Amino acid sequence: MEAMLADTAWAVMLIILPLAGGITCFLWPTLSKTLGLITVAGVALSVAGLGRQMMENGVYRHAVGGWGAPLGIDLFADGLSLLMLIMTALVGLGISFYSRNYFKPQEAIWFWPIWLFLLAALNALFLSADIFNLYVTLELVGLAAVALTALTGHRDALNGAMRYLLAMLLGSLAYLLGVALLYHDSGSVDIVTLAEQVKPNATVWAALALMSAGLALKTALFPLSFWLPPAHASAPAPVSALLSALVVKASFYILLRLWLEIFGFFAEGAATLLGLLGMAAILWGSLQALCQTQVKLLVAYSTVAQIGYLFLAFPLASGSDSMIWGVAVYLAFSHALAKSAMFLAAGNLVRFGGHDRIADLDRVVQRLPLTVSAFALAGVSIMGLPPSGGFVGKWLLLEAAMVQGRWDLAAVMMIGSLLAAGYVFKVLGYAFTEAEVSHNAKTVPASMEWAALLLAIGAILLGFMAPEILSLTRMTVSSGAGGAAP
Amino acid sequence: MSNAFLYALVGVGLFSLGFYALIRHVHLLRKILAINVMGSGVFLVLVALAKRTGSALPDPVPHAMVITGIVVAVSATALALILMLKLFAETGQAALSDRRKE
Amino acid sequence: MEVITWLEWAFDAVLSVGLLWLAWRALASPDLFKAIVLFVSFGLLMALAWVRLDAPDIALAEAAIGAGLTGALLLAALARLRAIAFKDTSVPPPQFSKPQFLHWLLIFFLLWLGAGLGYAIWVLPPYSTGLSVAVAAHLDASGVSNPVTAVLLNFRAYDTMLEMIVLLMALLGIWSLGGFPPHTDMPTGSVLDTFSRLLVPVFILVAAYLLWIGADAPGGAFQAGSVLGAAGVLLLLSGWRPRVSLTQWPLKLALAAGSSAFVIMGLLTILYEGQLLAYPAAQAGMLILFLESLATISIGATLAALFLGRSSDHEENQ
Amino acid sequence: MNGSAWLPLLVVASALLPGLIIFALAEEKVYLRTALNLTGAFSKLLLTGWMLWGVYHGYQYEVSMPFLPGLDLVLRADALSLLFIALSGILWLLTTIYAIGYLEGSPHRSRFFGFFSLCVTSTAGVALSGNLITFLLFYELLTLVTYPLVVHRGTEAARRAGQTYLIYTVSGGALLLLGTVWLYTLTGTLEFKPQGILRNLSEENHPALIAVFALLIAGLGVKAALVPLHGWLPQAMVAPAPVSALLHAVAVVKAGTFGIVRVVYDVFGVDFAAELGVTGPLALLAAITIIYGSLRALFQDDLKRRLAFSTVSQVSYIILGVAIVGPLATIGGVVHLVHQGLMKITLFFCAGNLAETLGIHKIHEMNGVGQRMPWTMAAFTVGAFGMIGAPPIAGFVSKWYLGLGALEAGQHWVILVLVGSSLLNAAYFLPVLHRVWFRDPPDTWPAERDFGPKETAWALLLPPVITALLALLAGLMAAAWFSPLEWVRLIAQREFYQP
Amino acid sequence: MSTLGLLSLAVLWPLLLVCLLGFRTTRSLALPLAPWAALPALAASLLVAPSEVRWHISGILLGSEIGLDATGQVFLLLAALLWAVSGVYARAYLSQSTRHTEFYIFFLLSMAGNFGLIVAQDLFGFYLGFALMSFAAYGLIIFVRSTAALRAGRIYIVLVVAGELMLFVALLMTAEIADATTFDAMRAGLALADPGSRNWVILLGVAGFGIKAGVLGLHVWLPLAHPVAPAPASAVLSGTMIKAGLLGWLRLLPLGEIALPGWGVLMMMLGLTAAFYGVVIGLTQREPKILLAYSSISQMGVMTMSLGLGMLSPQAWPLILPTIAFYALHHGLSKGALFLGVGLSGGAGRIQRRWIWLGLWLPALTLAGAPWTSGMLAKQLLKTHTHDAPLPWDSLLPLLLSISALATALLMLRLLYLVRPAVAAAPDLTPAVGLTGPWVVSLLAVLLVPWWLASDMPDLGSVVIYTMDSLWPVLVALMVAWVVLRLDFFRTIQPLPAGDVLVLMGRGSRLFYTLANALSCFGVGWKKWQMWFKLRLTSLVMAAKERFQSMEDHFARWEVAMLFLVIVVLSMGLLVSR
Repeated sequence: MEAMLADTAWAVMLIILPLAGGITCFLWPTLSKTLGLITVAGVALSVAGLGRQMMENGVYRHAVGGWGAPLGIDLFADGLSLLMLIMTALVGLGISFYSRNYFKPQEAIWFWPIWLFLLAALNALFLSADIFNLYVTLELVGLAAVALTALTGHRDALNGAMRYLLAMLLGSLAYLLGVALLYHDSGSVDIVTLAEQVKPNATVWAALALMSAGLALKTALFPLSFWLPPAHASAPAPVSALLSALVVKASFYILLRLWLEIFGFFAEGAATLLGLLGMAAILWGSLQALCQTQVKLLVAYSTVAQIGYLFLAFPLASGSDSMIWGVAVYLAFSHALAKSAMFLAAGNLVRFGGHDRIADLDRVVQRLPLTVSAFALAGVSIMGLPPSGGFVGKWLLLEAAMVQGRWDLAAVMMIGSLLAAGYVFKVLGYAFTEAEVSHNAKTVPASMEWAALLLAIGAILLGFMAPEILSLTRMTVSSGAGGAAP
Repeated sequence: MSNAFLYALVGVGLFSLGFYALIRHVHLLRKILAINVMGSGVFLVLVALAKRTGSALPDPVPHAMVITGIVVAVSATALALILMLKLFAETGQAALSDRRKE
Repeated sequence: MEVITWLEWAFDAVLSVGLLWLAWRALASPDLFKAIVLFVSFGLLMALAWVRLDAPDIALAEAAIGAGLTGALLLAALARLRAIAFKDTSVPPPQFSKPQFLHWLLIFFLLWLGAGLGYAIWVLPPYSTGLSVAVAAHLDASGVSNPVTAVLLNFRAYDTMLEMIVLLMALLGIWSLGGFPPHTDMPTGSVLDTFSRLLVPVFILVAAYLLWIGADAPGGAFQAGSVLGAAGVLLLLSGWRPRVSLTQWPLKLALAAGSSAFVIMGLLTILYEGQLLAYPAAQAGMLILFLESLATISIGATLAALFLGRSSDHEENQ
Repeated sequence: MNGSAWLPLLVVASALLPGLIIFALAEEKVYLRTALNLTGAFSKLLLTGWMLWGVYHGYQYEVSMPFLPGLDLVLRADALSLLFIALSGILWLLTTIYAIGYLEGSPHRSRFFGFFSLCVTSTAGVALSGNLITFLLFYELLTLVTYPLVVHRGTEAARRAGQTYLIYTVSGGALLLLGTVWLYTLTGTLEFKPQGILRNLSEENHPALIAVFALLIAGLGVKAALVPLHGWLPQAMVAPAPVSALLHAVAVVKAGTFGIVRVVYDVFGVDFAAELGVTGPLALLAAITIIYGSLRALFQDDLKRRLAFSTVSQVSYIILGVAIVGPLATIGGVVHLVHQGLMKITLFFCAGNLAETLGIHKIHEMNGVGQRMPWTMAAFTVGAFGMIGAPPIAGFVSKWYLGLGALEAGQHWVILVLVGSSLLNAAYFLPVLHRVWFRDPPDTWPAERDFGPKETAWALLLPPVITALLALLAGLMAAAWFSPLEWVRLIAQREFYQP
Repeated sequence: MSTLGLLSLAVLWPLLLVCLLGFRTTRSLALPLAPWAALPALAASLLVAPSEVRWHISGILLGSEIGLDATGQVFLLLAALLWAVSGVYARAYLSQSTRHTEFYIFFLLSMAGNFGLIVAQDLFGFYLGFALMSFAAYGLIIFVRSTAALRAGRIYIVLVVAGELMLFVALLMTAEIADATTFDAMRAGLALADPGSRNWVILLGVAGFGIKAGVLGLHVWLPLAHPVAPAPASAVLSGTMIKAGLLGWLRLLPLGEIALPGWGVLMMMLGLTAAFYGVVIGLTQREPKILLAYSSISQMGVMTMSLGLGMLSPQAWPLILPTIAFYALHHGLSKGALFLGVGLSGGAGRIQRRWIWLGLWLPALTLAGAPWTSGMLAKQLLKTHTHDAPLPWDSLLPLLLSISALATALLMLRLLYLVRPAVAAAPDLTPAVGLTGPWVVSLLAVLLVPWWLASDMPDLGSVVIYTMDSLWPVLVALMVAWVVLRLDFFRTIQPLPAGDVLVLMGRGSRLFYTLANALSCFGVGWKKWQMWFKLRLTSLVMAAKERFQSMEDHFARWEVAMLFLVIVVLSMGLLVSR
């Protein structure tokens, strides 16, 4: 059993399993609910298997079709991608558990297949080492996300979905043009070979500009974040959790991978630009979140702000070693857990109250204690207060900023966390109010509340597992294939 | 050999033209058209530059990429059209509503 | 390298100008119907361009899917748009969005972008073999002789698998939104009826031929599938509706055939070969053909199903 | 390192466990909740006693857990932390008893006691933290956990008070975080060592160290209610009495001052801080707070707001004692930490009793309340005289040492501050006492609840009387071996001024 | 019973009674015992032989010393006698009042404080006793609850708090200089200290204790407090509490160790002016208790003068100290008797009023220093020590002393005139035996105790008794009184308002009040401004929110966003290329 477990290609299972699950759910919609959960659990197990495998023999590499890198497509998993996979699996589990009884039957039959295809696409994306393959996975992720956003068919859901689709298509086309330029400049689409052959010349600069802009548009970096709030706020709760926690991180991960391997060495100017936009995102997102009167819009704008934190890693990385990427991924992980918990909690609030106006969140603390504590714990991680993962991420970013003397970044981070406290407690403040229950409260099934709470607790516990996770992120190609880095 | 660059430049032209139309036009159908034109432009760049192999046979990999691209483009267009129709049925106009509903 | 004669130069120049002009007209024409027709003609011109660039496979795909099918989709959408529009008096959206000063700024920036990209392409080395050498080297091991099919179905089979999923996903998305709104079918004229009756078998024959020839010459799953899809569309447009029982199991199986074939093939190759989608050298050609045929069926079914109104089983669960 | 090194963890757990269980308890399970609370309080006292005995005999209790690469969470029990733990232990027990009586029949008690125990957990954590990162963790936890207590009433005023409380404390926490990270980048370690860790740093990053000091003090100053940052304290008085008693007399305010003591002594080292020239401005700031707090208290008509402003000024005695470099002043400052806790909590308990039994909130309603509630008012009088610094009560002892320390350090202006503040204390406490004892009571009280023969419920009467007695004993028995003064002398001699 | 036990019992017994009075159940048991609370102290003063033995008790604050030295014994005797007599007197005096428990609580607390500070030999015990006595006396002063009483109480408490703080600083500086807490060590340390800080200590000490001792300028509370306090309270207040200030001087100031010429002259001048000033203001008074208050101020002036003498000639200090103690005893007893007597006078029966009036003659004469009375003895003792004063004073002082004796005699006659039997001031007061008994005992004490004490005073024997020297002031005073009675012009003089200097201070306090309400109106202004600012802030925030909202809408428009995308691509490309 041990041997069989050790050598099965867990990475491939990560992709094949959800695809198979998706197709079977499409064919037999009646059992899609149980089948979906089983598939996601299977995915989680295979991520664990892959993790154990990588612990022993370091970076994982799999040549699809047996043709090897430049010609065929390679699957590649190092510390960063493993962390993203774990994140996807965990958040996926939480969301699947939540949406078992969130959707109406006629919505559920479409939700599960599309969600499983999305999961497969995400896993493929985090494992892929080929930029054209990344385009296809990115496209699949985008289409699935749009389909899910528009699932309810309400007016603003459709509007948000349409706006999201156009932005997504535009981003993909820009990215594809960049791929084309890169391919025709260095003759290969595989990241490893590209890393060796790319020399800074006009074509590569154009490719970098196009790809970064495309991916930034898909990650909703500040000036290009126009599509995120309406899409995430109007989508059904589990879908908006999916979007904020995973889909947005996918395009960020690709940008990070490109920067780490190919562009990082000669793109200081672009890195500072991304840093600037990141800072603007933190301030703008937080201020907008403060002005919102609806919970889901507030949480959506908070995503725009927190993404700004991730982009701060770019200016810092150009200075020091690649440790900063580990921090960025760690921050992405903690934000994913916290934000998905927040959106699920917001979903509970909307279902219970029938509306999500913050001012009328009356007496919620008594009736939905678990949901409010989930929202609070997630808020703690978003604000970056100590016990949580968010704090550890913020601490490491701050430390890196101070070592490099980047006082502007430190100041923006501080203001960001203060504003974050502002909008989190704005919601919590109203939850304690005394007003009588004025609406027909629908009871919220316990499993939905527990899903949100478990994700939030995960975000907090992440803070205590920081040393192991950060040592994981150091296991990259540079650290050699043999043995996981200490 | 030089017509590869000619067509590549045409591709870039189409890309920019589509981009301009995507931004300027309000009607969603026109935007979808613009997206398709941009797609064709990118595919043109991909295939045109593939001709620079010096031998009669061009580089097949970009061709495969473009075929995949076309299929993806058609599925995206289909989804965009259905979204547009649903939006039109709901809001009575085939355009992105910018008003923020309080 | 033969010297390109000035005749080809003239043709290329005319073709390029034509392409740009057609695209511009399609995008700028005030009437939607005219825009769509111009777009279809632009698609055909693109097919011509692919031929000039020695890309016959793409030309076929472009003609069938790019011009044909997308055009049909657009026209169907426009028809439904007009049907709904008559019902309520929605105000037609303004042609161009305000404000004007933005307009000039945009043009300036786009020109700058175009110039920058043009320069980026211009500085590319005139000769670069890219992966063509590697493909040629492994062509015989791939089980097919047409390099494009080899890349599509063997070297980068993983991309194609994902692409099939994309197609299925798009369909799922459309059906989750209730599919194309039902179109009040006009009584089909006798000409269309007899014409479609005649043409459908020819379509099927052509599709089969394309599928078979794909191994050695331009053709292959996608082109065959799109021809099959076109046949389906023609039938649907001429008022034919599949029997309800047909839209149950068989349709869904057909739709999922291509992607599940790839998935099952992936599982098998993992178990036996240890590498995802690594066909055993001997049966590579046979396996590719099997995959291609199933892919053709599902592509055809999917492209046709796009036109099918609300999917039948969808109604049962209502 | 014998003896169970796990004691610090047990102390923190003894407060955490009941809290978590209480959260899950239904509202009507009163007895189980009371039992849990009391067992938690008693077990904490026992463990503290055990550790006191242990530390007295030189044992070392330390437990650590990896938290950040290169930084661990460390819980260490040294003499200073035990002083604070003992104080919070005793007062938690009394306040729990008081809260049980006070909140009889009011809604959300499970939630209240849950957060109450969590608040004590974080105070214990603050006290026992062995390095600045652990301190920061529990310090921020304290903010989070006290917010629901401040807004417990749920009224609009409570919400607004909670809002201001958050704005102050969260921004304070942010400053503290900034300072800590900067310090970490400068020194590479955040451990609390008796003579501080900054001695060997080279010359040129002295200005950076001064800036770090300013950040840390600003961060801690919010909770220690130094002048510009004290705005939240009077507004947080809208919270129920046990909250304002334990939180604003012991837990929150003391956490800030305790932090400042740690920073000045165990991070910078008091001589190095003097060398840097930061202790002078700190002393000045503390003096300004003392005078300002008392002045503002003079004009408050609401009893709890007057007590709050008096807390603002009294707490700065501790900082003044710490800022005056010298063993005697330190002893005065640190012992005032305990004395002020005892006296102030008595006053808040009495204020709570008045509000609960007679519905009195304003001072002008307090005429002749001495006849109606003699024992509560006796405790109030003891507390008030203690605040003024009249001899038999503990306040005198700490003021005496502060004075001696100031003279010994040659800072004569401190005497003026002490005298001025005592005058102001008298000016705002004596009229209240006069009104209580020498004015005749109105015929009906605003919201009188009769408790039969005794003036108020046992649970409400016992705690203030006990704390008043403790304050009296801490004053009278100051020279005895078990008094807080002796323990602070041990701290000063063992930790702050090692030869 | 060991001396330590007796001494501590003297202090603890009243405190125990207070506790018992506190509990409702044990109140009935403690009430009858309360008047006799001073007996243990009386026994202690009589039985305990004064000695240098000190007992260290770590129980009081930071460890204090208890012991009874010679001066301590005299003060203890005086205090015990007065507290005992007025305790019993109060029992009858308050028999019909309902709040006697409240009175006894404060009475016993100040009694305990008084005994405590006498017995304490170190600064903690002393300061504790002093504070307890001062704060408890407030309860006695405002017992009547009249507006005058409350005003007197307010002024008293302000001065007491000021005094406490001055004392706190003085003791603090001495403890720091001498690095010790017992008085003897402190005095020695102070003597060796540098003049700068020593002057500070002396100034604060003199002022701090001066408030209690009624030094000129700080005496304003005395004439206000005495008339309003119940008779036994004012007797004790004037008799022993004021002496506590004097005892404080004796303990704190480094008398006898070093010569303090400057301070000496100052104290002498203060003393003398107070002596005459008190009499002049006292004469104009119509209220007997205010008159007695002013007489106390003048007598305390004499003691301050003798203290100044001690400062000038330290070598004579061992002799001057007992004289001051004796003088304090004499003044305390007679003043106490006078106050109790005045409390009795004006009663219903005419014959009884005559007897009481005659009885009052005795303390009045002793106070005036008539021959064969303790007053004469005290003044003579003082005169003998004026010889070794420095040059200008050795001749001037005896003369001034006799003039002050004359003045006091005049004052006493004025008093007797005011309390003459013809006036029936308090018709409802029937002087029962409960009142007259303790008064008579106090009269006997005035007669006998000083002599008994004088017999075992070591250097008393050497004093030559000049009967003539002490007679002429009384005779002259009688003549002057007779002449004035004849001219009868006294009735026209309007009495100066009690607490004369206070009138000036009144204006000062008005200033303080204006300052206070200026501050308050500033406060109100501040609050108004704050409200305005908050309003402004919220409207600003709302406007900012609208701006943000519209900007966000604007940014979210498709065209603008796409423009941003193009700009980002271009800038990215440009930035990289550099």
